[in-house]
Amino acid sequence: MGEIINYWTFIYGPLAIFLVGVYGLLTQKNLFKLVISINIMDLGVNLYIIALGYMDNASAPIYTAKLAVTSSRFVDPVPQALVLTSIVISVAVTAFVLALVIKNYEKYNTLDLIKIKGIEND
Amino acid sequence: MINEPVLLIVIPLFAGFLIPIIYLISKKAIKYIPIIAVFYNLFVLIRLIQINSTSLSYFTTGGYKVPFGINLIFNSQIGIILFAINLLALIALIFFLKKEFHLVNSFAYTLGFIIAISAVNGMVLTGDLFNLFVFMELAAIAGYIIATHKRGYYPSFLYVIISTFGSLLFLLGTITIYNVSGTLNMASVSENLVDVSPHFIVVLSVMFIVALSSESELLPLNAWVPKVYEKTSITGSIFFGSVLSTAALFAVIKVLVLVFKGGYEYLFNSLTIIGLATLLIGEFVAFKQRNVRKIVAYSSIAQAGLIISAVSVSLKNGTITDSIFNAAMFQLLNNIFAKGLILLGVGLLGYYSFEKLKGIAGKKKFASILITIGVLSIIGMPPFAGFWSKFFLIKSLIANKMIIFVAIFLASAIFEVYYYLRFIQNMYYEEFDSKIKINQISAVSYFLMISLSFMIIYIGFNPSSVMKTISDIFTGGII
Amino acid sequence: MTISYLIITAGIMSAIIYLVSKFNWKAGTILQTLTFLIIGYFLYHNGDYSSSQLAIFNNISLNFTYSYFNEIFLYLGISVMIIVSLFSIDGIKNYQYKPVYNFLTTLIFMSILGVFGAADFITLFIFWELMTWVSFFLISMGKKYSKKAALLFLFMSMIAAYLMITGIFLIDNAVGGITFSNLINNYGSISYSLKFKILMLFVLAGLIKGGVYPLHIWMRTSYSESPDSFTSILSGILMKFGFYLIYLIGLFFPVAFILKNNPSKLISELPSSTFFAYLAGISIIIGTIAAILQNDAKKLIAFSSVSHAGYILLAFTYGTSMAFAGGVTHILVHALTALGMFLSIGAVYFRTGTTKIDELGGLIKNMPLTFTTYLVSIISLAGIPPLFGFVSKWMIYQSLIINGSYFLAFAAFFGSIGSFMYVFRPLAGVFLGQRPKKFENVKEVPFFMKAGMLIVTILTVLFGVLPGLVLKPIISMQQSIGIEPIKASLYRLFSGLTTLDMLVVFTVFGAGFILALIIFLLFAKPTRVKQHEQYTAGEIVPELQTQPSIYHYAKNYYKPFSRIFDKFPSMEKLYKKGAEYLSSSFGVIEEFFYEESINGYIWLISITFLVIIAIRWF
Amino acid sequence: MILNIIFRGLILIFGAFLFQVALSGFSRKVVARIQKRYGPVFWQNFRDIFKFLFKETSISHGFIFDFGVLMAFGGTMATLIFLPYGSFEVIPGQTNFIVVIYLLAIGLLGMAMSAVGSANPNASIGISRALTQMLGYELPFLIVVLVMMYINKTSSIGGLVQSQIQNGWNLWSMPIGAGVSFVSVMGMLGKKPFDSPIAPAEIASGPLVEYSGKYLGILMLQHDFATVIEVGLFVNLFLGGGSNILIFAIKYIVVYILMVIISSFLPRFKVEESVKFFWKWGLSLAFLQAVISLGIYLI
Repeated sequence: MGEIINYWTFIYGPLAIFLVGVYGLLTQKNLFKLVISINIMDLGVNLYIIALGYMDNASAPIYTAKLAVTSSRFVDPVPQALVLTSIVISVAVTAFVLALVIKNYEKYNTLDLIKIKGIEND
Repeated sequence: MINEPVLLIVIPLFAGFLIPIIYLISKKAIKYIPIIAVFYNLFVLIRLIQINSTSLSYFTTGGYKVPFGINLIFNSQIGIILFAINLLALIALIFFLKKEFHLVNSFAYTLGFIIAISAVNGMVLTGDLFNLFVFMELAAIAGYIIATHKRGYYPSFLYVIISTFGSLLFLLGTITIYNVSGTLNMASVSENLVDVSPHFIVVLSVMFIVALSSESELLPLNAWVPKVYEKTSITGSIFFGSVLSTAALFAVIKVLVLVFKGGYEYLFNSLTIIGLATLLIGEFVAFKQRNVRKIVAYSSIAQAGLIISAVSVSLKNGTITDSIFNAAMFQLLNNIFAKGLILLGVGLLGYYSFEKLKGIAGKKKFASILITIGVLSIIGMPPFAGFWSKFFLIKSLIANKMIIFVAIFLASAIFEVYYYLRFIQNMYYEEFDSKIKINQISAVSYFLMISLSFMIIYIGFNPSSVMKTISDIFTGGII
Repeated sequence: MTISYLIITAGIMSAIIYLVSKFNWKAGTILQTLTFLIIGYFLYHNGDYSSSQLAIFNNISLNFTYSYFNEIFLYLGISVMIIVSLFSIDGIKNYQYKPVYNFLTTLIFMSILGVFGAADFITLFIFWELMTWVSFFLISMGKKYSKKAALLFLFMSMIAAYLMITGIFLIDNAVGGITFSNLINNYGSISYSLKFKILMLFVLAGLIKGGVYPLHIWMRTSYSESPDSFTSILSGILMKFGFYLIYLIGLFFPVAFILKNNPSKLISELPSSTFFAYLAGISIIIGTIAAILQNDAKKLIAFSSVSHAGYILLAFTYGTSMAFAGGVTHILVHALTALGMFLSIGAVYFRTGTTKIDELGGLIKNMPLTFTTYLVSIISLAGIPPLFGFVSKWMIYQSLIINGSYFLAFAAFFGSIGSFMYVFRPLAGVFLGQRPKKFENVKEVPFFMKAGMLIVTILTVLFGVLPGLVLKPIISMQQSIGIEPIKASLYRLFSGLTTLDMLVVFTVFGAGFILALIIFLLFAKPTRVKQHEQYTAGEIVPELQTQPSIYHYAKNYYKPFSRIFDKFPSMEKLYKKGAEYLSSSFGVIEEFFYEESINGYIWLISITFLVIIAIRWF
Repeated sequence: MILNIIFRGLILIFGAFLFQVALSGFSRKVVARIQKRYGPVFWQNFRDIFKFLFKETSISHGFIFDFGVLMAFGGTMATLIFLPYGSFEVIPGQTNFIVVIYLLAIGLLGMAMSAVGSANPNASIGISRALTQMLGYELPFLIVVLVMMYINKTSSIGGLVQSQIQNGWNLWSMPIGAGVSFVSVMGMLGKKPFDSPIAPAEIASGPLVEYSGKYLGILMLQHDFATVIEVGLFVNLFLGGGSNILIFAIKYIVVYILMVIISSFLPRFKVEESVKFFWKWGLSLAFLQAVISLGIYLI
C-alpha cells in the first residue's frame, strides 16, 4: 500500500497533531488544557486511522451494479469502522474527564495542577 | 449455548443494561443483579474448564471466520485465571453491596462495576487487537469511576490522563500493525509481520511496551497506581489490586505471546529490563512506606514487573520456555488471592497507616491471622501458596541459567519480605492505641476472607494441582 | 516411627498445645515438654536408620532420613528443645503471648526435626524457611527493641535462604535431583567452576546463619532482645543450622569422593577453604574482643557466639579428620554451654528484669543454682578441663598443631584466653561483687527452671568426663563416609601427638580439690562477715548507702583493654551507614518516579520511549 | 598402682612446697642484696605461711569466697601432677601441654571468683587487670610452644623433653622463642614489670586485699605451686628438663633467680602497656621465631 499514500499529508500530518497534543501534556498545568491536549491527541490518532484506509481514486466498499463495471479498487473499510469506535470512546472519556475536572474544581477550588498536588500531599 | 466463552462478556454487559431498568422499579433490587451475573459467570466458567482441554480453542463471533471477525481465545488454563479473577470480583462485589453500597451513588457504581467485570473478562478472552483496545478502554473507564469512590478526584484524573495516553499509543500501534499486516487478529498478525523492516518493528514494539505499561502497572506509566490505591474504597482497592491489574497483565502477556512471539529479541530484552527496573524500584519505594495500601500498591507494581520480565525472558528465544512462563503465571494466580486477602483484611480493619494499625491484632485476632496468611503467602513462605510460585520461578530461571535475573529477583524479594513483615510486626507487637475505634467485622466478611485464605493454604499444600493446570498455557495450539 | 510421622505429630501437637495453652498456659507448656520427650523417645526407640517420605504434595514429596550423618544433630535438637521447654514451664510466666509462644516454639521444634531430618535440600529449605518466619515472630515478642532485632534477623536470614535456594537449584541442574544420595552419586559430573559456585553459595548461607564475622550483625540484637528462653533455642540450635549446612555440604559435596584420595583434607579441593579458615580466625578474634567490651550479658554471649562460630568454621574448613570431629563436637559444646549461659542469664532476668551487668551484682547468695549453671557453662565455654568444652578445643588444637598453622592457632588461642575475660565479666558483675539493695529479696527461680538448668549442668560435666558418649556417633559417622575416624574410647582421646584422658584429668582435679579441702579444714574455722565489713574498716561510708554501685566495680570492667581498641572501626556501624544511605536514596527514587506532576510523568514516558528507540537505532 | 600414684603425688606436692618456699625465701635475700639490704632469712617464707595458716581468726565472705580459694588451690595442685620433673612423673604418660595450660587457668579463675566474691572493688580491679594481662603474656608463649610442638610432632611435655635429649636444648635451637617465653613466664608469675594486678601501692595488693589468716596462707602456697608449674614449664620446654630431679632443680633455680634479679631492676607497666608490649614485641618476635623455625624445619 505504501506507494499510494502521500506520507506527508496522511501520516506525518496526523502524527504532528498527535505530537502537539503530547507537547500540551508536557507543558500545561491547567486541568482543562490537559484535557484539550488529550483531545488533540485523539484527533491525531483518528486522522491517522482514516488516512491509512484512504486510497486515491478508490470507491466506497459497497457492491453495486455500477461499481462492478467501473472500478477496480475499494477504500479499506476496516479503519473506517474502527475510527467510529475510537471516536465514541474518546467522546466518552472526554465527557467523563470533564466531569472529573468539575469535581476537582469543587474539591480543590483550583484547576492548577501544582496547587492541587500541593493540597493532595498535605 | 452455555459453552460459549462470549457469555462471560455478554452476561455482565446484559446485567449492566438491566440495571437502569430495574432501578426504575426498585432502587434496592439492583443489588442482586451483579451478583447473579457473576455467579452465572463462575458457573459458565466451571463448565468451560471442564469441557475445554488444555489446547487453545478459538471461538468466533458473528459467524466470521478466524482472521476476519472478532474471536475469543480460551482453554482450561485461561479458564483457571479467569475463574480466580471472577471470584475476586465476586468477593469485591459482595463486599461492596454489603458494606459500601449505601455510602455512594449506588446506581453509578454498581453499573460501573458490572461493566468493568464484563470488560475485564473481555480483555482476558479476546483474540483481536482492536477489540482488546476497546475492552481496555471500557475497563479503564469503569476503573476511573471506581477510583473516584472516595472522592479521590485528583488520582482519578491522573489515572485518566496517563491511561488515555497509553491507550492512544496502543491504538496508534494497533492501527500501524493493521496497516503493515492487514489484519487485527493477534495470531495472524504474527505471521504477517515477518517481512516488515526491523526498524519499524522496533518503533512498533516500543509503542506497545509503553502503551501496555499503563494498565499492567509497568514503569513509565504506573505512577497512578499508588495514588489510586490510596484514595479508593476497599472494593476499589480489591478491584484494582486483584482484578484489573491481573487481567491487564494477562492481556499484555497475551499480546506478547501471540503477536510478538516470532523472536523479537530486542523487544523482550527491553521488556525484561523495564520489568526488572519496575521490580526493583517498586520494592525500594515500598520499603520506605508506612501505609499498608501504598505498600500493597508498590509491591503490586513490583510483582507486575517481575511477571512481565519473567514472561519476556521466557519468550526471548522465539519459542516459549514453558517452565519460566508457567511459574510466572502461577505467581500471577497466587498474587490474585494474596493481594485480595490483604486488601480486604486491612480494609476491614479500617485503617491503613502503621500508626493506627499498631497492636490491632490484639483486638482483632482472627482477622489479623488471616491477613498474616496473605502476607506470608505473598512473600513466599512455606507452607503457603506463594512459596511454590517463587520456588518454581527460581527453579526454572536457574535451570535456564539466568543467574543475574535470579539475583535481582531475590535481592528485591528480601526487601519485600522485610517491609511486609514489618507491617505484620507492627500489627502484633506494638501497644494498641485505645483512642482508635475498632470496626466490627461481619460474618460475611469473615467468610470472604476465610475462603481466600483457604485457597492460599490449599494451593500451598497442593501446588501441583494448580501447576498441572497452569502448565501448557498457550503452548497448546498456537498457530 | 519414622521422622515424617514425628513431624506430622509435631505439627498436629502444635495446634493442640496452642488450644491447651489458651485454656491454661502452664498445662500447655507441660504438654509441650511431654510431646518433645515422647517424640524424642520414639526416635530413640526405633534406633535403626530409616528414611521416609511425606507426600501430601502430589508430585513433590518431602524426603526424610534418620541416618549416620544426622542422628547426632537430631538428638541435639530434641534435647535442647526438651530442656528449654522444661525451663519454660515456669520461665515464660512474664511473657505477654504465652499460648502463641508455645505454639510457635512447637513449630520451631517441627522445623528442627525437618531441617536435621531432611534427606534432600528442598525439604531442608522448606523447614528452614518455616523456622525463619516462626523465629521472626518469636524474636518480635521480646524486649523493647526486639522488633528491629527481628527485622534484622529476618533480613539476614532471607539473604541466607536465597543464597541457599540458588545453590540448591544449581545442584538440581547439575545432577538432576536434590536428594543427598543423588548428589553423592553424581558429584563427579559437576564441573569445577560450578562446584565452586555452589560451595560458595552454601557456605555463605551457612556463615550468615552461623554468625561468622562479618555476617554476624544480626546476632547481637537478636540475642539480646529476644525472649530469654527463645534465645537459648536461637543460639543452641537455630544458629547451628548454618553449620549443619556447611557440615552437610562438606560431607556430601566434595567429601564423599575426595576423601578416599586425600583423607587429610575435606574441602581441600577448593581454594576457598583456606580463605574461610582465615575468616574463621578473624571471626574468633573480633568476636572475642567485641564480647569483652560488652556491658549487656546477653550481648556478651552473642559476641562470644561469633567467636565460637569461628571455631566451628575453623574446624570444618581446616579439614583434618580430627578437626572435623572437633567441629561437630564443638557444635554440641557450644549448644550446651550457650544453652546453660542463656538459661541462667534468663533466670536472672526472670527475677531481676535486667541483663545489664553493671546494674546487677552479688546474686550468688540468692540464686546459687543459677550461679552454678553459669559457672559450669563458662568453664566449659572457656575450654577449661575437665568439662566438655575442653574436649572439642583440644581436638581443634591438636589438628592445628599437627599442621603448624600458627596464625590460625594464634586466633584460636586468642579466642580461648580472651574467653576467660568475657565469661568472667558476667560472673563477676552479675553473681559476685556488691549486691544492690533492691535485689536483696530476690529468690531462686521456680522448680522447672531449676530442673532445666540442672540438666544442662549435669550434661556438661558428664560429657566432659566421658566424651566418648558423644564421640561414638561421630566416629561411626566418619566411618560411614569413609574418613579415617578419630581414635577415642569412652574417656580417652588419641591424636597423633599425645593422649588425652579426661577421666584422669577429672580425677586428679577432684583429688586436688579434696586435698585442698582437707588442708582448708585442718585449720581454724573462719569468721563470716558481711560483704562490706572489712574494706571500709568498719566505717559506714555514706556513698555505700546511697550509691552502692560505685563500690561495685562492674562498669567498664576492662577499661584499660578497651582503650587499646578505641580507634578501631566497627563493622556494624559501617553497615548502618550503608543502610542509611540506601534508605535515603530510596526516598530520592520515590520522589523521582512517583511524586511528579502529570507533566513530569509524561516527560518520563516520552524519554523512556525515545531512549528505547534510540538504543536500537544507533 | 593407684596407691603408688597417690603416694608419689603427695611427695611431689610436699617436695614442691619445701623447695619453692625455701627458694622464694632465698630470692628475697637476693633482692635484698641487690637493694643493698640484708633481707630476711631464707626460711622466712615458711614462717609467714605457717603464721597465717595457724592464725586463730580469719575473715570469710561466704561460700564463694571459700570455694574459690579451694578451687584455686586444688586446681593448682592438680596441675602440678601433670608436669614431668626430670625423670619424675606422677602419672606416667600424662603430661599433656594443653591440659597443663588450661588447668592452670582454673587456679586463676578460682582465685578471681573468690576475690571478686569479697565485693572489694580493689580486688575486682586487680582481677580485671590480671585477666587482661593474661591475654598479653599467654599468646606469644603459646605460639612459640606451638611451633616447638609442630616441629617435634608431639604435644606432651614429656615428649618435648625427650626430643631435646636427642636434638639439644630448645634454648639453642629457638633462642628468640626462648627469650619471648622467658618474658611471658615472668608475666605469668606477676613479676615486675608485669605486677600491675597486685600493685600493692595503688590497689592494696589487688586480689589479695580481702584475705587474711589461713586464706592468705593457702593463697601463698597456691602462688608458690603456680610458680613451680610455670618455671617448670620453661625448664622443661627450653632447657631440656633434666635427666634426674636434681639437675632439673638446678636449672630451675637458675631460671628463677634470674627472673627475680631481672624483675628487681624494673619499674611497673600499666596494664595496657604490658598488653601492648606483649602484643607488639612478644607476638612479633614469636612469629619471627615461628617463621625461622618452620623455615629451617621445612628445609
